[in-house]
Amino acid sequence: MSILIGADSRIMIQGITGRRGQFHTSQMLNSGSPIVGGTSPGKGGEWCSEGRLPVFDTVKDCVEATNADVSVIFVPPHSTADAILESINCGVKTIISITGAIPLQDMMIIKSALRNNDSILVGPNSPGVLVPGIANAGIFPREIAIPGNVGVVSRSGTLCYEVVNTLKQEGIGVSTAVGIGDDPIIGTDFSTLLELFEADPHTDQIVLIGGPGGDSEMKAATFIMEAVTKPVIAYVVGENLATSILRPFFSRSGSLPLDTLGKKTGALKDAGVLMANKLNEIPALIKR
Amino acid sequence: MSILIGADSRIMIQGITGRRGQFHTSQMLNSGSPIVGGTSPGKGGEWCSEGRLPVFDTVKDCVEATNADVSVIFVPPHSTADAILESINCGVKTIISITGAIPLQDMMIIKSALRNNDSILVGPNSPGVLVPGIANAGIFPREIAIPGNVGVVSRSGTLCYEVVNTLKQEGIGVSTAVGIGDDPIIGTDFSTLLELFEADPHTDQIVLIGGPGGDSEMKAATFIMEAVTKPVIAYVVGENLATSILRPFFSRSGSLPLDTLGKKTGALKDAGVLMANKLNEIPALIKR
Amino acid sequence: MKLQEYQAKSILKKAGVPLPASTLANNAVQVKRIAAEIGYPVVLKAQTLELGRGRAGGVRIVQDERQIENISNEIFKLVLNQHPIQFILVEKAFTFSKEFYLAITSDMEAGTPVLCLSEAGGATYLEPESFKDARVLNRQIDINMGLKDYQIRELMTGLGIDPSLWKQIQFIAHKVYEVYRHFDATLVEINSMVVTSQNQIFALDTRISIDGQSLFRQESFSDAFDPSYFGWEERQALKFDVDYHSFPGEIGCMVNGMGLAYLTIDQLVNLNTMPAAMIDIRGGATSTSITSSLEMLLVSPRVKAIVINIFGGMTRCDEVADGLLKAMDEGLPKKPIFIRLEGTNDDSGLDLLHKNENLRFFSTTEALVNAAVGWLRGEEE
Amino acid sequence: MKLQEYQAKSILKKAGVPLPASTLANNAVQVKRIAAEIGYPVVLKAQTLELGRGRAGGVRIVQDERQIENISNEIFKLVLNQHPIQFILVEKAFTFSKEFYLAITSDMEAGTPVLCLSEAGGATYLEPESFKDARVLNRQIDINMGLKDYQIRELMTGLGIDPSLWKQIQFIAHKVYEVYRHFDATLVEINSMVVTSQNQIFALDTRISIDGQSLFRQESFSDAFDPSYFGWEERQALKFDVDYHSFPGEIGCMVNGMGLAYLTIDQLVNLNTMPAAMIDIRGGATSTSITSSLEMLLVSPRVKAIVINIFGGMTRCDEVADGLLKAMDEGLPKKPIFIRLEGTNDDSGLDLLHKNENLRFFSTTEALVNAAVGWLRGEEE
Repeated sequence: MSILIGADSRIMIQGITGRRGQFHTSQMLNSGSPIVGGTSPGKGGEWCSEGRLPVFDTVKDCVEATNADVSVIFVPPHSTADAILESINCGVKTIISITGAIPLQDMMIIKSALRNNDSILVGPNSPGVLVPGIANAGIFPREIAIPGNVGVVSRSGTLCYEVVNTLKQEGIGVSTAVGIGDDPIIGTDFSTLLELFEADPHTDQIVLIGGPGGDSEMKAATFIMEAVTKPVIAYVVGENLATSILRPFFSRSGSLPLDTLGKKTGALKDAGVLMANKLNEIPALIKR
Repeated sequence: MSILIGADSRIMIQGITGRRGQFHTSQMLNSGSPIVGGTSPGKGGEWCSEGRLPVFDTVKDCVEATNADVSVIFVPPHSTADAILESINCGVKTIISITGAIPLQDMMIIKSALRNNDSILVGPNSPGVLVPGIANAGIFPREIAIPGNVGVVSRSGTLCYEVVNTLKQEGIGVSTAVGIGDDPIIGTDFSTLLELFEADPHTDQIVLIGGPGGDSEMKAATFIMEAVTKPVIAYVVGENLATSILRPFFSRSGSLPLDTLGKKTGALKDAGVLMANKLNEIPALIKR
Repeated sequence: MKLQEYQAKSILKKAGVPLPASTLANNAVQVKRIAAEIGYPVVLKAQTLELGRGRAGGVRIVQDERQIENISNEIFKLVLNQHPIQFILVEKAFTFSKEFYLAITSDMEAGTPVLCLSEAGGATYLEPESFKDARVLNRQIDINMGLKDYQIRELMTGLGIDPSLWKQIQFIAHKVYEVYRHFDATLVEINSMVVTSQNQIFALDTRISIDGQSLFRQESFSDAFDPSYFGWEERQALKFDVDYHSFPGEIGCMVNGMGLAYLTIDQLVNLNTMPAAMIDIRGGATSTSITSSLEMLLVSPRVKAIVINIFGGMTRCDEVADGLLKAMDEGLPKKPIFIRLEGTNDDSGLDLLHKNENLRFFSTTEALVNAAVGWLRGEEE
Repeated sequence: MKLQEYQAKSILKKAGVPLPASTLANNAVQVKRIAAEIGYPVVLKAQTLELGRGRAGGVRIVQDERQIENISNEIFKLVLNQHPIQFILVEKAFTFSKEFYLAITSDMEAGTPVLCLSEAGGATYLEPESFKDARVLNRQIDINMGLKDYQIRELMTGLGIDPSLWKQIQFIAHKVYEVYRHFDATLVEINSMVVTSQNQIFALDTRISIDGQSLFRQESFSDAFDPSYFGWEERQALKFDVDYHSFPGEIGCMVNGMGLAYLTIDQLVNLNTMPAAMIDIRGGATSTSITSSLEMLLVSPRVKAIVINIFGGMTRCDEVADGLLKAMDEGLPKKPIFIRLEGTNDDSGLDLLHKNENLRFFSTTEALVNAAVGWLRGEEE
């Protein structure tokens, strides 16, 4: 039916009383997501979301009281590493960091901790995990997708919205949509999610949305070749910049790396992935 | 036949060209132990022990060339933590630190690393692991024990010598003798070794030699009660000091802690352990 | 964010890394005076964040005082990639027998620091880039465990470095790692470090890059960046926490998220058009930063039309609308604005905006970009 | 190895922990002058490594200068556990509403640092030990991960500490942990820290113990220990890396390893005898440290007979023999030496020794101790 979260998930919010935390918690609640409470250090004992959700000082207290097994993080970047480590330490299974721009060495500390624990971290800088009709654990806009059998995994959050929205216009439903985050260091890569989608009986096809920089699409291509039997449709944005008139201007900019462009499309094609050249080619590739 | 090391072990020595390393490597070789080489940073490529053993710069080189799976450490205390971490990193299964007096926080770093790896560390401040007739991985004096079916585990090195020597005088043989080290923080406690002895088909009885300080004998008692079916004979030195004329003088000395004395003997007795009040009572308890 | 060489050297010197004596100068007379203090021969090094200063003549060895002012003035006249040289680092010159490259870099995929060591080949003194031919050994470091002696040793033995140099290299590697950790660096590089005839190792060239995402706790670096490297837009962008990229086209773009940025540019490129600027307001932007972003596009003389492409998740469309209206109220030049506003709170956002006559609304990225490019072409004809 | 309170406070102050103003004095006139500078009321604190100074009258609050010299002199006359008070720490006295205990201790079984936090009860100002009645929350810290904010938060919420104090407690906890790590401490304790009427937290009493096994890299502490706490034997022992323990008996013992030490003492106690001294030469002792150890026993007036119990593993019996012979060659008082020498290289060791007429040889601990005690009793009769 879904990956990472499901109907029996118990979702908590770290930073539930902050401006963004409060707003998106209401959004999530309104879409029927199984939110059970949240944390805001110093405000333990209060209630929020019009008295519907209990607030705790620590993840430990929250997990003990609510049995939360998913945590969505809205705390500011300077305390996000601590919030993630706190959830790891409390055995929270799925940790989703909406917050991005975490210091890179904080992320290195977290990656090291994740290697020695069983938690999965989605993000940072993730839009969250959306299981249409069941739960929106993050900041996906309302009514952006309908339930179905297509798994969507994307580096970019906004592109993920574009894709699931495009699918909805064509009547195509989504099993789970996951934004893995577009920060330099992220907790979970394409391959891990492809593995989960491959194992999910309610996912029939997978849409992968990539972009420039890093080599996670290359690793995904290898993984698809070796271990994915379900059809994969990929859309890699920024790819045609490699040979475009803009190339010289991009290559001066450290934050728009182009060194792997072109290679990724090739590798994915070699792995048997169906490539969409434009956003609106995706529905046709799914319906083919 | 034995625990921790056996006839097919491949033993390397870290610090093989140092004064102590050299001397004890010869002793071990002379007793027929399967020593395959060692390390001495900066001396890689040389040979030692009259040209019988190759010297490497790093554990990595040594393991690649010799398939060593046991390492005995003789390097000085200030570089012992690094030597242990190097062996852990290279996947050496059994690491035996003869060196003692390692800074406590270095040991904390190692304990944390051990929690995330499969290596076993015996020591620091261990006399090593002795499998009579097969291997002496450490500094046990020559011909101190004969092969047999009694497992011996001791905190103190010299008391371990006393015990296996006493057993030999009475014709009792030893499957494996292990000194776990008498430093404040050690890699492997009594319980782990009791578990290994319990599982070893060639060990019929176990001798445990304890002392003052810490609570590892208490934990051993609990473990014996729960998980050890073989007869255990224990000798806890320093125990009768608790009520002796020396008590006031001991309690002033931080390094001779007395707070758990008496309790340990009681806990072991409650766990069904046969207590020896004197060293030379041990053989009779084994032969009973 | 790269530091200038002199900044990097000052940090490494304080950390205890052995470096040749050096002082910064901003004119030829200063260079001469400093050289006299340090003692000839000296190396003059143009201070720049651009690559290729060696090839351009920005690193010169000077043997005595006869030529020093001429050579200094030649260097001060250099312009690398539009950036004039403003400072020269005057440094004691060494004769040396052997060179090494040592760095702590960052492996983003694995999420670890990486120790790199190489016996650099060639004249790295004048051409720091040439080490690339040499064999480089790398090792991932567990950041929670820290850098360990044995890891350095593995690389030194792997390269066959003479054991008489190990202690010095180990010392330097630990100091480089400390700097990396302490200053939230993404790169701390010594290229090259050299061995003198007395078997002493010195770091000649060094580079440090700081993680921009850590600047909130690395406040000492907020001022460390050479202002000559930033235009008004870049400084504004830093201030309002948005990403700003400049291009040579005529369409100013504002989007939320790099994915939408790429998508929007892809569509422009498909129509053989270039943006003038790309501003990524990032997730959850405040109305202030949105106002400021639109202002930049409105005042930029190169920007003829504006494309705003928002698909709000964390970003709230009502806040976007609020920010846009404020910018349009400030009497800045009027420009046609092509906008697509979708996602979180889009209804209330569109309500706020829909009466504004400068705005033309679209519901997909494709329609949005097509319309803007069409308008621009009509305008240009 | 415990540091004196003033040493601990100096370290914590440098680390940034807020402490009341304080200065060390070694006579009543100094105390008065310092109190005038700091301003009354002041607390006078006897500097001692012994426990129970509060009960003994070693901590006194002084409201004004009238009584200060008298009270100082009373404190300087105190003798705690045979150690006279040589220094008084003169410290600004606080009024406070609330107290806490905060420490990083060491869990030897688990091999981790432990964060301890408690709302200390009672008059901890005068009686630091009384906090033991209060609830103490503990948390093991992974030393490679370091202390994290959330761990401190868990203890603060567990105790129900008011959130308005959290930031200050977190700051102090991190500083205490840094000191623990940086100085290889086994304990860094703040008992108590107090909250003033301005809601400011100050550390009143502090204790630090340093890991003796780390002194090779914590050289600043080699001199930090109060020499009045060590006799000649203890200083010799430190120098030659052996363990020395003093007892009120007449038999001087030298053994290798704590196990043999306990065994030997057990046997003595079984015969209702006490040692005069127990020297553990530890594994792999050099002949120098053995010579030095025997010298200590030979010159000690209390030692009438010497028991040497060696079962060599790392320790080589030939080296032991060599060291013993050197000590016996130095013209020191002759005493009967009962020796058991077994293990590594025992043959050559015994060869070296067997002609020496001061030595009596045994092959088991039991026979060895029986003979020595028998001789002593014969001597005493």
